[in-house]
This record gives sequence, C-alpha cells and structure tokens, in this order.
Amino acid sequence: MERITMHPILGESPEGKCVEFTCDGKKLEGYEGEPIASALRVNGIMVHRYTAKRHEPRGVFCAIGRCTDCVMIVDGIPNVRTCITPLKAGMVVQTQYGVSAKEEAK
Amino acid sequence: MKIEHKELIVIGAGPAGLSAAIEAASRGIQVTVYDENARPGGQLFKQIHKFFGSKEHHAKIRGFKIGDELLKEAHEKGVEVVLNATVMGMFAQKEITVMINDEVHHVKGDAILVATGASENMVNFRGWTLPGVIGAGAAQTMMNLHHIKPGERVLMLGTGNVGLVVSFQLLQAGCEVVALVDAAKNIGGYGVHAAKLARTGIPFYLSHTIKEAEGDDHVTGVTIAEVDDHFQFIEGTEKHFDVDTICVAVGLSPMAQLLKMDGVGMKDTRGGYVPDCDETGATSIPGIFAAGDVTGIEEASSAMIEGRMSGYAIAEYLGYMTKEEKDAKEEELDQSLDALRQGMFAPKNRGKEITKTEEDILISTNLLKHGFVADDEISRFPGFVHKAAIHPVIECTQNIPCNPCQSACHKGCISIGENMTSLPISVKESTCINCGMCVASCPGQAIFLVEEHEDEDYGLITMPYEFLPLPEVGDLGHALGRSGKALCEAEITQVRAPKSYDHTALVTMKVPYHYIDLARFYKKGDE
Amino acid sequence: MKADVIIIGGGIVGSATAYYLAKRGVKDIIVLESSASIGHGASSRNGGGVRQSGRDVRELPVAMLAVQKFWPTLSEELGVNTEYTQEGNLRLGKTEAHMKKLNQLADNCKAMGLDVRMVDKQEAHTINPYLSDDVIGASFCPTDGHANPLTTTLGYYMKALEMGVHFYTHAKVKGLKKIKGKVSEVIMSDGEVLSAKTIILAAGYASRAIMNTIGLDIPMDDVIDGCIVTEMEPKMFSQMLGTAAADFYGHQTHHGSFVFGAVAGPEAYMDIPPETTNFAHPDTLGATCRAVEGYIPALARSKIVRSWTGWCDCTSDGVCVLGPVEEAPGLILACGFNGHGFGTAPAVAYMLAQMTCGEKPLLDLSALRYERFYD
Amino acid sequence: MFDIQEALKNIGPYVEEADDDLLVCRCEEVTKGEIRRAIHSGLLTIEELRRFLRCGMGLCQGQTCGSLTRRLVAKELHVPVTDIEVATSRSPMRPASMKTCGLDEKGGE
Repeated sequence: MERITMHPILGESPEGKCVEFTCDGKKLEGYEGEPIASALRVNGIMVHRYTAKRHEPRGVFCAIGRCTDCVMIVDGIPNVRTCITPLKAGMVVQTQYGVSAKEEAK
Repeated sequence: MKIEHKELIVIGAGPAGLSAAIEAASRGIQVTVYDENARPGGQLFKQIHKFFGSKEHHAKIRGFKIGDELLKEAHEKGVEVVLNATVMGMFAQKEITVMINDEVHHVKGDAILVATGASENMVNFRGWTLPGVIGAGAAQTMMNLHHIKPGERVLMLGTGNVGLVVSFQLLQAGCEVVALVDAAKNIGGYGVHAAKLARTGIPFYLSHTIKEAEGDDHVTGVTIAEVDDHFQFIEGTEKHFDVDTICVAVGLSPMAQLLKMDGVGMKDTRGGYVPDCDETGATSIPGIFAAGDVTGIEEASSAMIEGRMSGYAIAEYLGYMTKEEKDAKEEELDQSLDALRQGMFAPKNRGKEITKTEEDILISTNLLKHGFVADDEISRFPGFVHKAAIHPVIECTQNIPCNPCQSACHKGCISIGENMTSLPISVKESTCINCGMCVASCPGQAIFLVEEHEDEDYGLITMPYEFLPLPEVGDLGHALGRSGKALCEAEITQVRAPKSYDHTALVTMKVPYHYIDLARFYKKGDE
Repeated sequence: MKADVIIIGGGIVGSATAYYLAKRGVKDIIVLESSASIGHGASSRNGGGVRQSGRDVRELPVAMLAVQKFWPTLSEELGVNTEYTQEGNLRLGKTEAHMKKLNQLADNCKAMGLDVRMVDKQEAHTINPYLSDDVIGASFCPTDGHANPLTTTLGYYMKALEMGVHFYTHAKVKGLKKIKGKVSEVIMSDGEVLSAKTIILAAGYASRAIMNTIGLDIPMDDVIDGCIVTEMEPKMFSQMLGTAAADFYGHQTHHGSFVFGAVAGPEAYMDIPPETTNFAHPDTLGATCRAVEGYIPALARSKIVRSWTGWCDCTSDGVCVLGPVEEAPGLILACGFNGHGFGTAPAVAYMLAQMTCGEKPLLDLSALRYERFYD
Repeated sequence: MFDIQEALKNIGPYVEEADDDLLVCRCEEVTKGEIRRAIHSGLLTIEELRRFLRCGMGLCQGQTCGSLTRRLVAKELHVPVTDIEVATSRSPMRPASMKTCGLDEKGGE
C-alpha cells in the first residue's frame, strides 16, 4: 500500500525519517514515530496475528488503540497495540500466534 | 504514593474538552487536559471537510483548522494539555489515575469534565474479522493523520454522515470507492454529502448489507445482498465486488465508561447510554461534568458549544463566575446550540420520515435512494434558476442548519434569510460577478455557476473540485451527470484555486447547451 | 407462593444446595436472588482457590471433604468445565519469620491428617521456576488447587434450573416470619409472602439483616477484597500461590490470564455504595502489582485488563455458620464464609441438602453451629 | 421478582440459526450461537454471559462487542435494548502492565 504523498486538502505529506526494523526476521523500512501498523501496511503486511482459539488472521481494525485486534509481539512483548505504538529504529516485530511467537505456538 | 492536585481536570482534548478548557481558563481557572492520543483535537484533525452551520459555528472552516485554532487559544489561555495520557480510572472524591509514559499518576481535581467523545459501532457479518475490514474512523486516522491509504478499492458500509464524509475522503486520498451500502431504506446523512459522491459515479445500494467479506488472510472481495423489511437477505439479489478494504460506518456510541465507573447517574437514550446531565453537563455528582459526544452523539460544532457551556458552569461551580453571569452566557449559547439542532436532521427528528421541506416542497426521493437529485426533480427547488448571464445554481434541497453561501455573496445572489435551515434561493434579479466564493464556501459542494449561451449552443459550468490532479485548461474529457453517468464531451476552460477558496478548486467546463442542467462533474479522458 | 424449600441467596451455596436437593428428588424448590444476576456476590468475585492448607481446624474437614468427594468429578456431574486443577498450593516465604509462620500452619493441618509439607528454596523453585530468588522456602499442599468460580457457580445454577428449580432474580427479601414458633415465611420487599417447610439462609453478609428480622444476630462484618486480572499469557504454572506475608494470592487460569487477589487498601474505609465499588482502588491495584512482581518478576510486563472487588462476609471468629438454629426451627443457616466459601461450597451445599431432608450430614458440624457465638 | 423459569418458557427453545458461528466477541472468540445457547440455558443478563462465556472479557474489555451483545440479548429475550443492563465498567480502562501500575508510588514526584 502506498503512502499519500500529495493530498488535495492537506497538501504535501511530511516526510519522516527512514528507519530500519524487522518483522518476522525480514528487514523493512518505515518512518520513525509513525505507528508500527502504518509502517507494516506500507510494506504490504496486513496480518498482525492469528487468534488463540480459531487461529484466524487479524489486522488493524480501529486504528486508535481501542479494539486491540492489531496486537503483535514487539521487542519480545506480546499484545502490543501496533496502531498506536510509535516505530523506533531496530524494533523487532513478530506475528503473534495466540499470545506467543511462532516457535512457541502450539 | 503522591496525589497531585489540579483545579479542573478535563478528560479528552477534543472539541468539547478544549472549548471548555478555554472558557474555564479565561476565567482564571487552572486547567489540565489529559488525552490518550498522541495528538490533541479529538476527531477534528481527521475532519478535513468544511463545517456546516453559520459563522458562530465555524462554518466553512475545515475541521483540522478549527482544531488548530482551539489548540492555539488553549495555549494562549494557559491550559495545560497532556498527551499520551490515558485516564485509567475515575474514583470517589474526584480522583483519577492517569498513565503517562509508563507511570501512573494519581490526580485529584476540584472539578472534572469528562469529554471522552464516542467510539464506533460495529456490525458482524461473515468475514468481519478479516484484516481489511476496518472502521471508518480507522480509515480517517490512516489517511488524514498517518498519510497512508487504507486500501486501493474500498466498499463503504453505512450512509450516515460519517460514511459519506469518509468515502469522499477516500477519494481524495486516491482510493477507489466501489459502492456505498446501507441496510436502511434511505441514505442517513446529508443529501449534499451523498450527491458529491454520486456524481463521481459511485453507486449507492440502499436496503442492502454485507453478506460476506471474502479472502483467506485478508479481504479480497465482498458480497452484498438486498434485505427485506425484517433485514433478512433476499435470495438471488447478491452482488459481488473485488475490494481489498471494507469500511464500516454504522454509527457511534458515547464512551461513558468513566462516568459509569464513578457512579454518575446514567440513562439510556436514542443517542446512546449517557450520563444523566443538564444542559451544562452537570451530572448527578456535584463537580463532575460531561460535554460533547459522551453526552449523546452530535456534530463537532455542537460539541464545541456544549464544551463552552460546561466551561461557564464549571467557572460558576468553582466560584469564578456569578450565577447571573453564567445564566446569561448559557442563554446565549443555548440559542446557538438550538440553531444547530434544527432542520431535517435535528436530534428531535431522528427516526421520523420527512416528506416535505419547510418550504412545503416534496423531498427528492431519488436523493434518499440513490444519492442524487434526479434531473426531473431539481427544478422544483429554489436554488435552481435559468438565466443567460452567469448565476449560481444551488442544489441544496434539504433543510440543514447552514448558511455560509448567503454571506459569501456580496452581490445578493443568494438568499437564505433569518432561518438558517431554509433552502437557499438563487435570486434571479441580481448580478453575479463570477467571484466563485459561494461555490468554495459551500460545505456541501452543492453550488455551481452556470452561464447559458443558448444562441451559440453551449454553456459553461463551474463546479467545486477537491481532487488531484486538477484538470488543466484545454483538457478534454467527459461531463458527468448527477448520477456520475458520462453525458457528453467537455472542455476545461478555466481552473481557479486561489488561497481564498481554501483548497476547493473551481473548475469550469464547456458543454453543449442541452446539458447545462444535467452536467455536474468532469472526468478526464474518453471513457 | 408455597414451596418445600426456599433458599435465600442465589450464589454458589444457594445454587448448589438447590441442585443437590433437586437431585435428591425434592420437587418444589425456590431460590431468591436479590440482584439481577446469579452469583453476583462473592461467588463470582473470588480468587478461585480450592484450598485446604492453612484453614482453621473447625473448617478444614469441610474443605477436605470438598476436595476428596466433590471437586474431582464436578465438571462431569454438572456438564460445564469448572476448570478444577489439583496441582497444589505453594505458600511462599521470604524471611525466617515467614518460614516459622508457614511451619506453624503446616503443623496445624498435618495434625488434622492433611498432607502439607515444607519445601526448601530449591524445591520451591523446581515446583515453580518463575519464583523470585527472594523466595527462600514454602509450604506445599499437593492436593490443593483452584477452579473457575464463574463457570462453577453458573454450572450449578443451570443444572438446577434444568432440573426444575425455580430461580427468581430481583427478589429482595425484607425479612423472615415465625408462624407458631417455626420460621416458615419469607416476606419480600414488595410485600409478597412466601412460605416453605424449610428456609435456607445463604445470602452472604445480607444474611445478618435478614436474621435480625426474627430477633437474632450473627456477629459478622462485610470486608471488601479486590482482584486484578491480566491479559492471556502462555501457560506458565498451575499451582495456587499464596504468601506467608499475605500480600497476594492467585493463579493462572485455563484461559491463560492470571487472577491475583490482595487485601483491599483504602476501599475498606471508604463510605461508598457497594454497587459503584466494582474495581480496585488505585492504591490497592499498585500495591498488588508490586507484591506480585516481588514474587514472580517475569510477570512485571504482563498487562492488567481489569480489576474488581467483592465482599467477604467475615464472622467474629473467622469461620462460617452452618446448620439449623435452635431458636429458629425451620431455618438453616449457611453464611459467614470469610472468603473461603467457593472451595468448600460443594461439600457445604451437599450437607445442607442432607440436613434439609432430615439426614445426618457427612461431617459433624457442631463446631460451626450458630449457637457457638453465645455459648 | 423475575421468574427465570417463566422467562425461559416465554422465549421458547433454542433454535439453531444459519449464522450462529459468527463471532460476536473478537477478543475471546465467542460466537453468536454460544451466546444464544447460553441465554436459553438461563443466562439472561450480560453479566452472567460474560462470566460464563468470557465475551467482553478479553484484551479490549468489551469495547467492540458490548453493544452487539446487548442487541443480541435483547433480540433473543424479545425486549427493547434499553431493558438490557450495560456491562460494568472496570478500571483500568486500557491494558497497563503490572510494572506500570506498580510504579504509581513514583508518579508525580
């Protein structure tokens, strides 16, 4: 998914500082300080986790930190709301399976 | 544990909270506003459309600019705004806990105003948990705050004002909107909002809802179907769209949990589960106030007035204002609020079927079903006139509290009168000078300038245009009708986008004379 | 309305007693619950402990009976998952003084035939590898455990309902009435009069005011207690935990979330109506978190999703009142559970049903009788 | 006095519906069918349903499904939505780590 670079009302979008992070081991780039979820979306990642019971995919739903559907494992901590957590250089983001990373998931 | 003390705690830095903070601080009260978001302004910074109302309601100003103004004023008045500050609980004796940067602070206030706004309602359909199904608010946040497209091809469920406004914003962000769908029989939001979508060619499906969101790991398509009077699907009416995103805009609910938690008296209303409070937001617990959407869903314009009223009431409660002063201010604001609560969409008219305007004109049924006034319906409205010389044609056909067009024209071409919900009249006996201010100031983008050259068999139509890229003079393309259907070839003859139009460009196209009453949008190329 | 048995109180004791009565073939049973929902009081608001160790010797036989005879087969019997988990109770100590206290408690229980033993630091850490290094030892009762109070209480209720028991919610009892010397009428707050051959009073702290209406009193007090609930975590350990310092207790549920309880802070002294005190005071919340972190450091990052409070009906001598009342024939009391009511409920309810039917209960309950307060 | 046996008789037996497998509570993955079945087994209030099924008890604490559940219960019981009591609000309003909550001693110093 693209970023909006030029908007008819808001004008030119501010360009962020590019930083590297990883998602499931893959090196990706995003803007520092933007929500992790935005950086993932720009990199084409929509599935943030698979649920505990039905193992169904989930992603961003409310985008304001309320619904908690977009949670992932960030720097080892599960259930982090990626839609409101700012991206930092070097962050390690992992798809969450239930409440664990894949290797531990049953 | 240490307890911090504040004079007034405001929870929520949206339009209501900030307005209250400003009024309270103006009276000398020390105010601290907490907001859980990284940016203040609540929904204002996602609202990039021009506001309805009159001048006192910030009409024709875009939401995010109102947000800027409020913040600036709050800052000037010495209001402390603390962001990333999540209020976690509200306890007896006006104590709250606030989480700021991984620390919990205990804070007590002499008064507390809860202005936590609203959250989006949801509906569950097959596949509603798939990535790619998002709230309309989520789409707004992504586009207007974080500058990313929520998707490429989007289906919108819900035709209330949120659904309509967000659909338009999706177009502005460069997304394709494939359809607007609503289980209701009629479009719920302002007709003018619907009309500006319809003329770009987006279909409306009323009495329809989503049957299934399709896709394995994320949305790849959606099937909608017609529903009967009991909202049951009608077999064989399914329609499929290839989309990557489904936006859900099915209403809002007040976020009153903190008030309920604190033991404030609550009530169940059409507007949601809300605190039982008076007009100033005073709840059953002295010193605890509520304002804005948390007391019932309305527009941001109303929230700002409610916030100001609460600000005065709090000033009186804390001894910074006499009761007489407060009552006088309250009366004044009451009138302003009352003005916004008039017309067809007034809270008191919710759920009622209205068939005629205040002027006793039959409502356009096509507008309610398909999102645009039919070509044979438009002439019965007072904004529609014929005249050779350039003149405004105002396709504003529902009584809504809004009047910037009247004051935008200094030549007296547009008349609404005292009652701001009246339909605007295009005054035939006046001289339009083609300044374009009416077109640019209409929040509903419902005004067109028309020049009729019958002898030479052409007409010039000037329309509001808020998309990129802007057409250029000399471009050839097609004129689209109110339904978005291509009617005829059109040539762009003028494009104006001065600062005074505030990002609403005015694009003029030349069409054969026969189409002057029909052509209302332009599309480049030869489709 | 007339019934064979009227049970006042739709908590776990009331619901379970109704179930055991119905199972015995008693036909006409009415349960009266004053609030809107079944299990609204301490039955839903407790830490889920099914514990014997550390109990008062007067109460211990009841707790042991519940564990030996009822809990292991309860899920099957009710057709709901009670999540009963018998993986032991570790009571943790950090100081020599703690260890001394734990030893004393263990000795008391051992004398009553319960298997409780002291474990050293290494063994404690083997049983639960997440413990802080500060834990120097513990007492361990392998037959203790925990269960889900919500599904268990509602499980009894739904089963009893299925068997024809008449449950009424929003049923506020104003008082009892003796007819010809026998307690046989229940007066409702709306004036309605219900009568029964046997009336069982299992209304938690509210029992006191109801007893007052026949001129009797139960020396007890209501004490507020709170719990915090975390997000779902991967499976970590399955024991019930407690501490010699009594600064927290709790366990990980089958769902994955942890439920930790602690003694309430300022709530206990605040004059607030029970209906609005639904969650822990922030001081209590903070103190509970610090306590948990002090024993299980790995949980420091675990997020709390909610907190709640509930009321314990605490008697002046720390154990429940169970059985008929000499001065009030026709009435059977079951209240004052001091926060231990959940784990013992199956045994308590079973014996209440026995008593109602005129049978000798499985245990000698004379130590818990009402008259003890006035002997 | 609310007679539960009578209420159950009035709402009739549980009849399976085609979309009973639809999720209502996204966090705890509770379906419409589970909720409907529980209602017909005697759990007639939001509180009891939450306790038994965990709907609205997950990470978001019912912020998303609260009104959906309320509507569903009202429909099943044939009563207006406003007759169904709203679930209790409990602090904390958003998930907060134990470490953060335990740090309240330092807050404000």
